[in-house]
Amino acid sequence: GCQKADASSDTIKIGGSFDLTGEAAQYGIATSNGVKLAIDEYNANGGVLGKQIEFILEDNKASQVDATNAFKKLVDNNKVIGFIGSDISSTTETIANLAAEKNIPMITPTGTKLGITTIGPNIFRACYVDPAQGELLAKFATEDLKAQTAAIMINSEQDYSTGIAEAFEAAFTAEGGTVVEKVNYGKNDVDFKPILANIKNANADVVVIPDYYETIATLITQAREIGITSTCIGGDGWDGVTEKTVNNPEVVEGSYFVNHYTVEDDAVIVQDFISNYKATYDAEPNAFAALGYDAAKILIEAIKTCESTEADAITAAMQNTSLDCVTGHITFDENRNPVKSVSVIEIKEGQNTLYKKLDAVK
Amino acid sequence: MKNKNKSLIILGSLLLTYLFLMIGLSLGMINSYFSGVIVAILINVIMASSLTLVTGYLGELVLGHAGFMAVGAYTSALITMNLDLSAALEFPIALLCGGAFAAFIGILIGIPALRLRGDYLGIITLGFGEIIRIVLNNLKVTNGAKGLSGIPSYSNFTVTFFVTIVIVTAFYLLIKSRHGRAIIAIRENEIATDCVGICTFYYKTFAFAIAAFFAGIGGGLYAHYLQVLSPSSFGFLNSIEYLIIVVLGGMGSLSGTIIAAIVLGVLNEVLRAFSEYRMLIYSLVLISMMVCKAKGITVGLILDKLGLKNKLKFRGKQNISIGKEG
Amino acid sequence: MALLEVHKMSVNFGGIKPVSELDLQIEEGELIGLIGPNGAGKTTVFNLLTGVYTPTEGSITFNGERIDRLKTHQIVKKGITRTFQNIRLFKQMTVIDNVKVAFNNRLKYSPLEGILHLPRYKKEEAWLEEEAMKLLKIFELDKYAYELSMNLPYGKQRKLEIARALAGSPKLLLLDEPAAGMNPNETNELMQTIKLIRDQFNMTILLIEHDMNLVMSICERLVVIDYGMVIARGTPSEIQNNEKVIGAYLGQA
Amino acid sequence: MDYGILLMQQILNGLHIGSIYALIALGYTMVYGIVKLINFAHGDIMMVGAYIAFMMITAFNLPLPIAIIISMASCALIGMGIEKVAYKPLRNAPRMWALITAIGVSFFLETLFTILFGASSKPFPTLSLAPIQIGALQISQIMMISIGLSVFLMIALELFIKETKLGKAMRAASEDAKAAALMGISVNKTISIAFAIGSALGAIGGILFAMAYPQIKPLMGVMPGLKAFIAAVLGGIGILPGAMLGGFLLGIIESITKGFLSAFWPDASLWADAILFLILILVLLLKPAGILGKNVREKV
Amino acid sequence: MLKVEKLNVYYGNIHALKEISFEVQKGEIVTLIGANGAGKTSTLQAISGMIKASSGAITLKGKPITYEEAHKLVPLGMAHVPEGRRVFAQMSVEENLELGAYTIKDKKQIASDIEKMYKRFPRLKERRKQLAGTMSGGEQQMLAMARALMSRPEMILMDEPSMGLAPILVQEIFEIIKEINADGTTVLLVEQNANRALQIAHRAYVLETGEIVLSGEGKDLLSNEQVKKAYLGA
Ligand SMILES: Nc1ncnc2c1ncn2[C@@H]1O[C@H](COP(=O)(O)OP(=O)(O)OP(=O)(O)O)[C@@H](O)[C@H]1O
Ligand SMILES: Nc1ncnc2c1ncn2[C@@H]1O[C@H](COP(=O)(O)OP(=O)(O)OP(=O)(O)O)[C@@H](O)[C@H]1O
Ligand SMILES: [Mg+2]
Ligand SMILES: [Mg+2]
Repeated sequence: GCQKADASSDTIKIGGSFDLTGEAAQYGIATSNGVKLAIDEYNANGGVLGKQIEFILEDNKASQVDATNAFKKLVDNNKVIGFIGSDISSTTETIANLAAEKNIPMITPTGTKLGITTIGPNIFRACYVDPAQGELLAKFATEDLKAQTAAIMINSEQDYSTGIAEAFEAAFTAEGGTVVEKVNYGKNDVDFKPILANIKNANADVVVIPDYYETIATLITQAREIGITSTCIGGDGWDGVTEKTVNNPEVVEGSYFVNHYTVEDDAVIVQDFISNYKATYDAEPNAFAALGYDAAKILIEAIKTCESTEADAITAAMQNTSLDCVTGHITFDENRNPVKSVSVIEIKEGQNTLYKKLDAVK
Repeated sequence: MKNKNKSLIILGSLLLTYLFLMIGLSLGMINSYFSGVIVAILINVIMASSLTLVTGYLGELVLGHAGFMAVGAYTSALITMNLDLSAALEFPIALLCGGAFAAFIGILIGIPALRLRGDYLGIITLGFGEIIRIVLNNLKVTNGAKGLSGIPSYSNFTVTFFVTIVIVTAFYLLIKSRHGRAIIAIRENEIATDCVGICTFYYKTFAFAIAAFFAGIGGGLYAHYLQVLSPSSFGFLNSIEYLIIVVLGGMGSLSGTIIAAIVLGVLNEVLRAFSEYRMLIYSLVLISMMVCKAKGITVGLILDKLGLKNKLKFRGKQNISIGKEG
Repeated sequence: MALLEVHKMSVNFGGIKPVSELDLQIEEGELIGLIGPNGAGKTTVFNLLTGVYTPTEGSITFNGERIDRLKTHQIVKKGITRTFQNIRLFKQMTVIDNVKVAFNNRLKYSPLEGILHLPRYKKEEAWLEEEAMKLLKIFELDKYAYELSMNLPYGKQRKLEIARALAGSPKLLLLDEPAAGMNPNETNELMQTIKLIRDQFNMTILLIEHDMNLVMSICERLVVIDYGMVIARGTPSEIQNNEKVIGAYLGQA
Repeated sequence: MDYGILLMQQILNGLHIGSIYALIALGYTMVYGIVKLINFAHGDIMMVGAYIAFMMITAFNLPLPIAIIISMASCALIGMGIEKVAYKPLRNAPRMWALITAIGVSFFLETLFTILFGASSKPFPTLSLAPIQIGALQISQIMMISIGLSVFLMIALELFIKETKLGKAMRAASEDAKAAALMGISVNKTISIAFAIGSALGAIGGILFAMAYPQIKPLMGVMPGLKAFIAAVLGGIGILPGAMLGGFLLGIIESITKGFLSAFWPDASLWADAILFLILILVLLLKPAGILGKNVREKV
Repeated sequence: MLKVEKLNVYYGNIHALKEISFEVQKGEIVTLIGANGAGKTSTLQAISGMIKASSGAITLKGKPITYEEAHKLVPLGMAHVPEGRRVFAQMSVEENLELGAYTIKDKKQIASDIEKMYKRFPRLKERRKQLAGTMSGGEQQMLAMARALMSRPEMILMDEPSMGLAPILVQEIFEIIKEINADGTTVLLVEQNANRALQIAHRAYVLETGEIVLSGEGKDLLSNEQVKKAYLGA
């Protein structure tokens, strides 16, 4: 239906769009659950600026056209004043173009592609960019794992994976290591044994696998099966992998990944988030959920601070964010990428345990 | 005489539609969301009507139509991103080049592929479509999996509206010409077509190239509407989407194709609010529409039954004869 | 020189040799019947003449040109058209469009002219409509012109096939069992039509038919084949009394 | 590096995934053979089979063989049900119509299972059978089961179709349903049986797939379904030995490009699917009816 | 044996059969003659269940079969040689014959019947392994006939069995029809070769645009002026 603009609306409308039914729906759903949790918590505490927050969620099934329509609908029909989304980089970038044009403050929880936030001064993100993770991993591999050789496995159809891999290679070489093997695979692959044979032969100190947990679970199981014993490391996409390997936890034992937060963090906000999320969705929150939660929090806090629903004011307030979040204390740099600490997670006895915390990198 | 009047009426109603929509747009009654949905639907109309030339009129199964769209989209986007001309100049150039390059690829693919028939052709076009996508995913100029961004936003409502009208009209007229008749004849009986002296291979390739040309233009509009491109938007499922429109529209019926594109486009938007349940409803609607179609239940028939065409005499089970082959 | 000259033509389908070393000559203007038992290879001869199959051996010369390696549509352009034993119409096209398709080679306008309705398109299409109607009239199909061809009864479909074959303005017309599925009365009518088109268009016709009444009364010459080979040639009366033909084909009447 | 060993290992890998493609392709072919329908939902039936087995094992604690049997039986029923509801009404319609319905069914199953079980993957309990080591080669036991099963089922089905009365009735019904009915063949029954067999095969394929790559999720059937379809075409659509051959070939081509070729050409796996499709295209251009397909010319 | 009452058939809006009624007694040969498109094929198809009657009643041996599915009629003793032959093109000649005997359980009987058919049509024996679709028109016609006989029907419907056959075989076919009739099979025959059909038929009906306009004994109709003029090409 076509509604008339209603300036004196009695709710504050925030829009969101994620892939809820497409090929990456599991990630989109987790992220949107995190967003919803945060908003529900605010509403339970009286909302913001004395009004309840109305979160309007639109599916985009990972399609750029659908993302466009969804965003325009939220802005034109629902008159949202801020936007959270999307999950994967392609739809996020599509929306960012529109958000910049329409000047709607926007924050993406998980859109990691480098160029997204520079599209407009009103585009923010809650996650770190791909290159940052790659650099961190390289540093960690050389300094903590004392690795001299590395093999990289790249999902060549995913910019998240290629982005981290490229940065890792550059940084790792700069630190004096050698990348002895690089193999590519596609996003739909399930049979990794052919490419793993090469990884096995390379016998590197570390194997870098920047991908998301579902692929990791399948991949690493096969890697161990054919006898690869190298330490495996990866990025935030790994969070959740332990759940997928409950039947054979030994395959991920001793792997490391960099993450936004750790369940072991005893900060109140983290522990509350974990218990509330479990209570609401009956599932473990992974990094996607945490980032969704934080993204919502950042946007709402900005509204609160500037005491306005006006776009420029919100944008300015977001730029000045300095907030304790589930994924750490967040401020933004001039490109609206978050500056926050990083947790290195070690998988021990099938659990994510904090190995160490790294300082915020830029 | 009758034909002239008819086309005048059609032309008039098109202009009226346009004016009506434009006025709505400028008065803010129709917002950018609706115009965006309309643009997306129009692009689907172009894609589906170009596909129906091959699938509906020529009768061949094509499962890689999105590949041609991708070729057109990337070509035209690269042109406008690299040319430094005024929009009014570079956009038409880009669209035509996109179409031409897609047609070129279409011929390149068509020449070997069209030696096959039926499901074999279907799978081979699927293969070529995927190859196109993989090439885009691995080329430097197309920026690989990261895709292109920063494409100028040229495909506004007016441009898309008129390009669509021109394309659909061209299709309509083409079908009514000797070339169109030859294409339909091939669908009906290839051997007989050969035996009346028509080089079936030439006309098949011709149909394929024309379809690819217009799909390329559709792709150009798409690129300049979304402003970003990534290879994953041109996968197998996208090709399937156009095929659904074509079949639902009645295969070899342009008006049907247009209606189906609109119905599915609107359905997609209406169902968006149902999130997880959206595809469930969509698929059920799809299945029931096809089943109804097969049982001969159409809007016309329902009107018939409601007595709007008066005769309500029920004649029991009828033998509805339909061609066996699609 | 003969219009059509077939010299030692054979074809082989993985062991089966439906036509072997067949010789055949047809002069311009003749009306010849090709008869023989079922499976003798008559239809296969038609398929070879029209390039649907390619002969494994031998030559076909038409109008002084070798045509045995040409593709079907090229042969049609040289002037041979045919009908089919199992009717092959463009079922979902109208009757008149069935004929119009066959005129395709005689039209010259380009796709662009067609789309833009340029003068040549208009001129040629108008001519086409007229010519197609003329042809349909000959076969009394004009009143069905805008019906779908698949809705015609069987006998009318056969006639439409002949009309379509004529639209290519052939020099040689091949008819495969044109009277099959017609009752004697309809067969008589068809005979008149065949005579008529031959006189009107001065056509050379080769026809396959099992209806002896038709064959004997309108063909000037008959060629009888069995197992892919010619077993007899001659006038209808000669053939009717040929012992070999009676034994293999006609039977004791 | 010993390339010979690598190549052998890759061929073995290829045979494994290939045998799963083959099983799914056999199911495809059963259905295609009788209704000439490219059953796009077949990959999803495979997913359904895997989920049912998963439930049997995790929720009801049933042993694997029983879970497999229940899963096959339920998939057979589901396949028959789908045929009745979604395909039967379109039996006399143009073939492409049924194709669209199949796509609809595919979307339906995918979404239904997403709603029921969530979009994210579930770890599937594997048999932890140690791989057999022969020299430098590793052979997993699941792989041997898959290969053995697909060869066995292919032979059994081929005999069924070629030699039994019911099999012949199926072929007749697929050519001309009305004429088949005139012989006293119940076309509906034959088609139901074909769908039941095809879907049960899909279920086995799904379970083997889930055991080899131990994650199941609602979209897991899409890719193997597509690959199986390609395999069926490669081998000659409608021909059972062709489907199996196509499946094995596809698996081997995939693993050789990704695992062996890439030792010489690092980007090979980027182009793996393109190479696969190119080979497919070349094969079809040389043999337009697939490797084992006979190009029967239409009698004019 | 067979009774058709007030049968109506529609194709969409085409009223192809209008209130047709006729009967075939046990042991008879009855023929339907009529021009192209008169509705002969439609009549046979409605009887054997290939198309659905819109209204009317058909009984076989006193049992109503109007809406019975086609495949259930074969066990009741009905066989149909359809128009256009409709052999199973991708199957061998022999397999086609085996399918003709689909409802027969006795394997020995099937084997001996196949031999019988081969004796009748030696051409089929020559080509027993050939795919039926590649056979010539006439050969397919023989096969269609033989296939229908394989079920040892009590009642056989034949739609232009002599179409496309060489004269010598046309004689043969009519001999066979007489033969099987003598063996006790009831025959409902549609023929364009009206002359021959009326000669062997006990009774005949003349169909014109979906209606029965004339009926009588075969011999009588043969000398009927109207029939002569319209169908016999006198
Ligand atoms: N493509 C083919 N493959 C195998 N055998 C074939 C093929 N085409 C024809 N034949 C065989 O060749 C022989 C001749 O067939 P053809 O159709 O030419 O016969 P015909 O003389 O037209 O007979 P009819 O009068 O029955 O139509 C037949 O025995 C047929 O089985
Ligand atoms: N499938 C169909 N769809 C539409 N109309 C049909 C169909 N089949 C037959 N008809 C029409 O029904 C009428 C009767 O046809 P039918 O085939 O029964 O005639 P027939 O007496 O067998 O003719 P013929 O001697 O040509 O075989 C004809 O007008 C025909 O055009
Ligand atoms: Mg013949
Ligand atoms: Mg008939």
